[in-house]
Amino acid sequence: MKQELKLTKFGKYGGQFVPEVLMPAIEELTEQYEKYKDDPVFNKELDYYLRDFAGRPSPLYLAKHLSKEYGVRIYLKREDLVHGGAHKLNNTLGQALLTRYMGKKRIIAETGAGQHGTACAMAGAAFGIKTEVYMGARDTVRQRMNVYRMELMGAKVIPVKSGSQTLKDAINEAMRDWAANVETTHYMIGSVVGPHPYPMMVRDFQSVIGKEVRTQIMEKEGRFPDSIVACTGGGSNAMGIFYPFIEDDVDLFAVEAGGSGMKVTEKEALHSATLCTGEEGILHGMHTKVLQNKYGQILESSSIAAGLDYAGVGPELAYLADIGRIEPRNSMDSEALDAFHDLCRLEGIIPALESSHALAYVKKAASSGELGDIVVINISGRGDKDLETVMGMKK
Amino acid sequence: MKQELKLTKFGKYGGQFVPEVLMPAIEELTEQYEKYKDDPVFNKELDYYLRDFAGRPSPLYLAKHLSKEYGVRIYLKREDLVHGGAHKLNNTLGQALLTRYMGKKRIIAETGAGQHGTACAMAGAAFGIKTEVYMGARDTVRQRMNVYRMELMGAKVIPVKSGSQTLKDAINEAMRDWAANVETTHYMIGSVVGPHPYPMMVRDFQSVIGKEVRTQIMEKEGRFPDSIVACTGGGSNAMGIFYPFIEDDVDLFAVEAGGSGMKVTEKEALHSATLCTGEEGILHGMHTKVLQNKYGQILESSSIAAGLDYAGVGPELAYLADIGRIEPRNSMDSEALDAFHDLCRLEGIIPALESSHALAYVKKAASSGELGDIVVINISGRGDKDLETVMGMKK
Amino acid sequence: MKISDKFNELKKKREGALIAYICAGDPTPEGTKEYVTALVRGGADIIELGLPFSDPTADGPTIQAGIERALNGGMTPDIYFKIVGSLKVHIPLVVMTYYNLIFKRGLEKFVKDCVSFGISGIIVPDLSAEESGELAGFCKQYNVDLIFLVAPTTTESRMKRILAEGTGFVYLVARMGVTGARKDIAASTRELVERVKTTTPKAVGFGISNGKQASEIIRTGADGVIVGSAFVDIIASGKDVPERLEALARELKEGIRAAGK
Amino acid sequence: MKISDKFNELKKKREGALIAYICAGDPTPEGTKEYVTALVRGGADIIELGLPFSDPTADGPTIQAGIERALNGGMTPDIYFKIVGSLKVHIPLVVMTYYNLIFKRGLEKFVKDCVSFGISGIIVPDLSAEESGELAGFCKQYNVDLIFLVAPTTTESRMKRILAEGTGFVYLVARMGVTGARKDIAASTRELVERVKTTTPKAVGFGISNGKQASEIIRTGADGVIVGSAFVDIIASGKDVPERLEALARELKEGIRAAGK
Ligand SMILES: Cc1ncc(COP(=O)(O)O)c(C=O)c1O
Ligand SMILES: Cc1ncc(COP(=O)(O)O)c(C=O)c1O
Repeated sequence: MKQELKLTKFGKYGGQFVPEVLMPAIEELTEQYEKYKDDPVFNKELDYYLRDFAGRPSPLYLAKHLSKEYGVRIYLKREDLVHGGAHKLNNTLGQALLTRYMGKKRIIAETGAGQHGTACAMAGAAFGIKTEVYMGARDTVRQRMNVYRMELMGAKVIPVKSGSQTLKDAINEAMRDWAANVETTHYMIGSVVGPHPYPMMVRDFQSVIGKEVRTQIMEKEGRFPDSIVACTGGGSNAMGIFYPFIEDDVDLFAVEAGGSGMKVTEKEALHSATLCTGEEGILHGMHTKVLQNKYGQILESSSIAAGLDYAGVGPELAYLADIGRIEPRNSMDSEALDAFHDLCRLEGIIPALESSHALAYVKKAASSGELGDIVVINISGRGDKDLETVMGMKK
Repeated sequence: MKQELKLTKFGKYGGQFVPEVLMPAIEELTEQYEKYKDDPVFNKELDYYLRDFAGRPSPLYLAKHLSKEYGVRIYLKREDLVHGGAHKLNNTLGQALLTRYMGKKRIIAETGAGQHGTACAMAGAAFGIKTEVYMGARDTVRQRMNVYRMELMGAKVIPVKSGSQTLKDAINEAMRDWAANVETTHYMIGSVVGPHPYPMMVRDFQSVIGKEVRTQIMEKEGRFPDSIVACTGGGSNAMGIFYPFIEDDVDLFAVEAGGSGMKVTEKEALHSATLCTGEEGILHGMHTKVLQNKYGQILESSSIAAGLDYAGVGPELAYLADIGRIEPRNSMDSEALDAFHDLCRLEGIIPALESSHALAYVKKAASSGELGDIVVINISGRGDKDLETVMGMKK
Repeated sequence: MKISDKFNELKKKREGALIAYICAGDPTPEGTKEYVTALVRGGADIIELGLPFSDPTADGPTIQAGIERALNGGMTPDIYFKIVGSLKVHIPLVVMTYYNLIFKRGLEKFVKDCVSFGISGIIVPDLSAEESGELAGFCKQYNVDLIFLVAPTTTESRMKRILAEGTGFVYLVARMGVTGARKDIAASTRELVERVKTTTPKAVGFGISNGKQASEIIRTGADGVIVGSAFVDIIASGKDVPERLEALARELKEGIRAAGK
Repeated sequence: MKISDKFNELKKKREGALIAYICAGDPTPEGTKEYVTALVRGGADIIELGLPFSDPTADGPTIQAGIERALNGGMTPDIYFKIVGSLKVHIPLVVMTYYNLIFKRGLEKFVKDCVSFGISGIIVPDLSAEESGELAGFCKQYNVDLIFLVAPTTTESRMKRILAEGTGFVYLVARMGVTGARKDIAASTRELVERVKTTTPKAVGFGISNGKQASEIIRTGADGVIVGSAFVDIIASGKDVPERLEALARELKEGIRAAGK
């Protein structure tokens, strides 16, 4: 089931749907990544940063009180303890190191709520590489703390004033920048999305999560879990924890944002459940499942968790869902909120609202037996960033 | 130089200056702590929580860019990566576990800015022990996010409306509560302060920091550092990293908050530099150095870092300073801010303003040679909690 | 006047003692003399005069507020002794304060000042018997009583030590918790009075605010009643303070007398 | 009209081609016909008519804004083909759109619709030569040109592949970056024109906004000039749009003619 590096696709999904100006950069990246991905020096250095800078390995914690409450033995993979407060840094450290190995001098990225941008700024600072982050002007106002964080760490945040002044416009602007500066600049994508080699490369960098789980669960239980549950926006934390188990007898649940319901209009979806309800299409350089209308116009997605609020999904997840290797599921905003409160109260861990979707699914599915006896939930990030949001909602 | 458990003092410092109603509780705690401190079962369980729940060991990170900028080889002890974002949890986990071993059903604590309260709430939730936190009513407004955090984790936050409605009043109220409920309740102190056995016990729980550094620095450098630098409010992160090196040839620098200057009025100090400028006195159950006026009235201290803003200091630090084993130093608000920006920009790590005082001292002292060639700085916490404060200041 | 003399005198009259606490300088140094006089007029047998400390961790909110008013009113230990010196009362005076103020003044100097200005006893709520050795030494040397507290939680071994250490009277904390006027009196008081085996008089405090309660306390076998918050509350109100202090003292003293001895 | 016929015709006249881009339905479906007619009147040889997509990642802010106006104005692929069908122009029409709209309509249906409604060529900026096989198959089958872009960064191996794959004309991206009117013309254009070794006509785009620039481009050896943002800017202004579109087209065409061939 593992993919050959030479292929740019996962089944029919994936590929490289990008403007010609970017193709050479994509080709170079593919080549360079191929060159370094198994290079012992590169990997040793990456391991060093993952350990000493990011704080890996992250623990696998038996959540006793939650297990009792939900009725299944629950282990939490604690990506909330990674530097920056989420799994995002695993990827940006990998790409920043690769940037240095490729001899590039500049990193660009786009960010929505600012999580990926912050992780880029951290990695950029750690490696001393100039970092510029495109962000919709409206988002820079809504997320001014993350803007400030990025700036503190020496990154330049470029507010994008075109269009809706949100993520979509930031992506466009970052692409333009890359097109104009391909020789010197690496474009850092924050999830397992975009043209090949990004989905593969980001998945590989995030696979450290699942690799650690393999060792940790064997130490604790002497066997693999029956199931692994991860929230899924672009899908990087999910692929990161799933991939090392892909050939094992472990059920993999990708939980998307059910938002406020499965309703869809001409322009908007009230959810972000792309794997669950999306149709095949081409977006952001990849062939994948997409939330779109009958003409192929992309819908505005919606979720209480900014990190899940995406109309596409990683192509490998689309493929794995089609062949039945992963199970796409979803949790609604209200269910995620409910599970958020459970984890805070029962375990003293404040999860990201993204991760709360995975918790919520376990809460509702545990009694069906579908998850087996031992389940690992990926707590992809901490929820400090979400306190204002939760505070604003009725429980 | 290590202290005998039977003694309640460090030289002339320390002791148990508490109302009679509390003495039995203090005696019981002393006895119980004595019973469990070397108990293998207790320690194994504590180690488990430190590892799987708190995320220990925290890395020791060679800060290459900062080393270059400051002109000395700098290792950062990354307590900012501990669950909750600071070293505080090391202690509250220890005390919460002890609470369970003592068969008590309730934890109380006082908190100022909310850091210790949050760590108590986390530990309380982890062990399923009811937790109530006294907090000055004015502080609950200023720090409403931390109040919310504690409440999310199931702790009850009790706003104290008496007096100045700040930390001091919260301490009084917590003491009253303990006095009224000694049989069922453990009072959780957040630093190496208060009556014996707290200074010793909290130091022991925090010593995990220094123990890890011993192993880590030997792995990395094959020798001990020349110096260790830690910020000092009550002194728990400092004692935690110093203590395991107390008999070694390592210089230990306790950096206090120099605030906006060394000025003092009848009622206030513009700083919190107790070791540097305080005089012997009795406060909060201990004989120690204290910021006080000529009559012995305690001064209001001041610092940009809420966690350092304390008119007392741990008695063991007072003792170690007197005998010349540690060097008391201080950094001003402006110097700490400056160093805060340095670490963000150069390393992609946002330190707590408390920890920034330690950084700032290294910045000014490195060139004197006083710190030797290799220095370990304790990054006692992360600075996300301080962003609003820093934002409000001109750099 | 010596505390023991006062208790002996009362014993002869088969009467319990009323020990009245107020904080010196609350709300200003000028008022204290008048308030003390009113309490004496009302029948107080011993005056416990607080010397205010910035961090009164052993006091309840009521007294803490009084202490704050006093400090804001400019009270210092120097002024305290001046006030005490100017009092023309013929009953024992006891200073209640926290250890740091004593420590800072110098233990010996503090005790000598007590003697010079006519204070017969010292209560230090944050000074445990374990830490009291040095101060006790000076108290013995200068013949000043050092008064200790015992609580329902006090263990037998601690009780022995405290009773051996203290003089003047033993301060029994009627119930768990810290000072503050309470509505009823705990059953534990009688038990505590019985547990405190000593020839030193026993005074019970914490939570007494009216004559009926005072009466009940004396009936448990106690030799005296300590009342603080109820007086401080009157001072806090700022209305007809001397008159009301006197009236409350009288009510309490009558309750005490009614209980006999 | 076939694109190759147009280029042959111009070749005979020793004239370069003006390829004019606007976005269909910007700002409303009703205006498009009039704008296209104006461009033709001004001298446009080929019309590149954008079919707006919600996420136009390969376009600059100017054209992106036009696309947004069109979508807000209610444009859909169905309306697009209706508009195209209603145009009575006698020059080649080329559709420029993103791959998802083609994919969603169905590759074959999309190509057949192009044929039915009189479109001779397709440009898909996010479709790389690598991914184009299937669409290219239908284009060949239905005799529609599939036009590819080449950039200064395009490697020799990719260049070969693209030139083998594409028909109609080759779209040379004059300089790095994405569409948007620029003030001057990069020296890299001549170099790129020379590197593109093919008998297929070469048209240069991205950044051309006046007659002088158009002239310079033709002198580098290009067979045509592609202008988009400059026209979209006029539409955005909303003032005298048809007149100014026509005038700019005329200026550009004159510049092109002045350069000869
Ligand atoms: C904490 C957290 N979890 C999950 C996600 C979703 O991303 P992905 O699906 O790539 O893991 C994000 C994105 O920002 C995030 O911040
Ligand atoms: C991050 C951090 N560092 C340091 C301190 C100071 O405490 P201590 O001196 O006990 O380490 C605090 C107290 O809240 C803190 O939050």
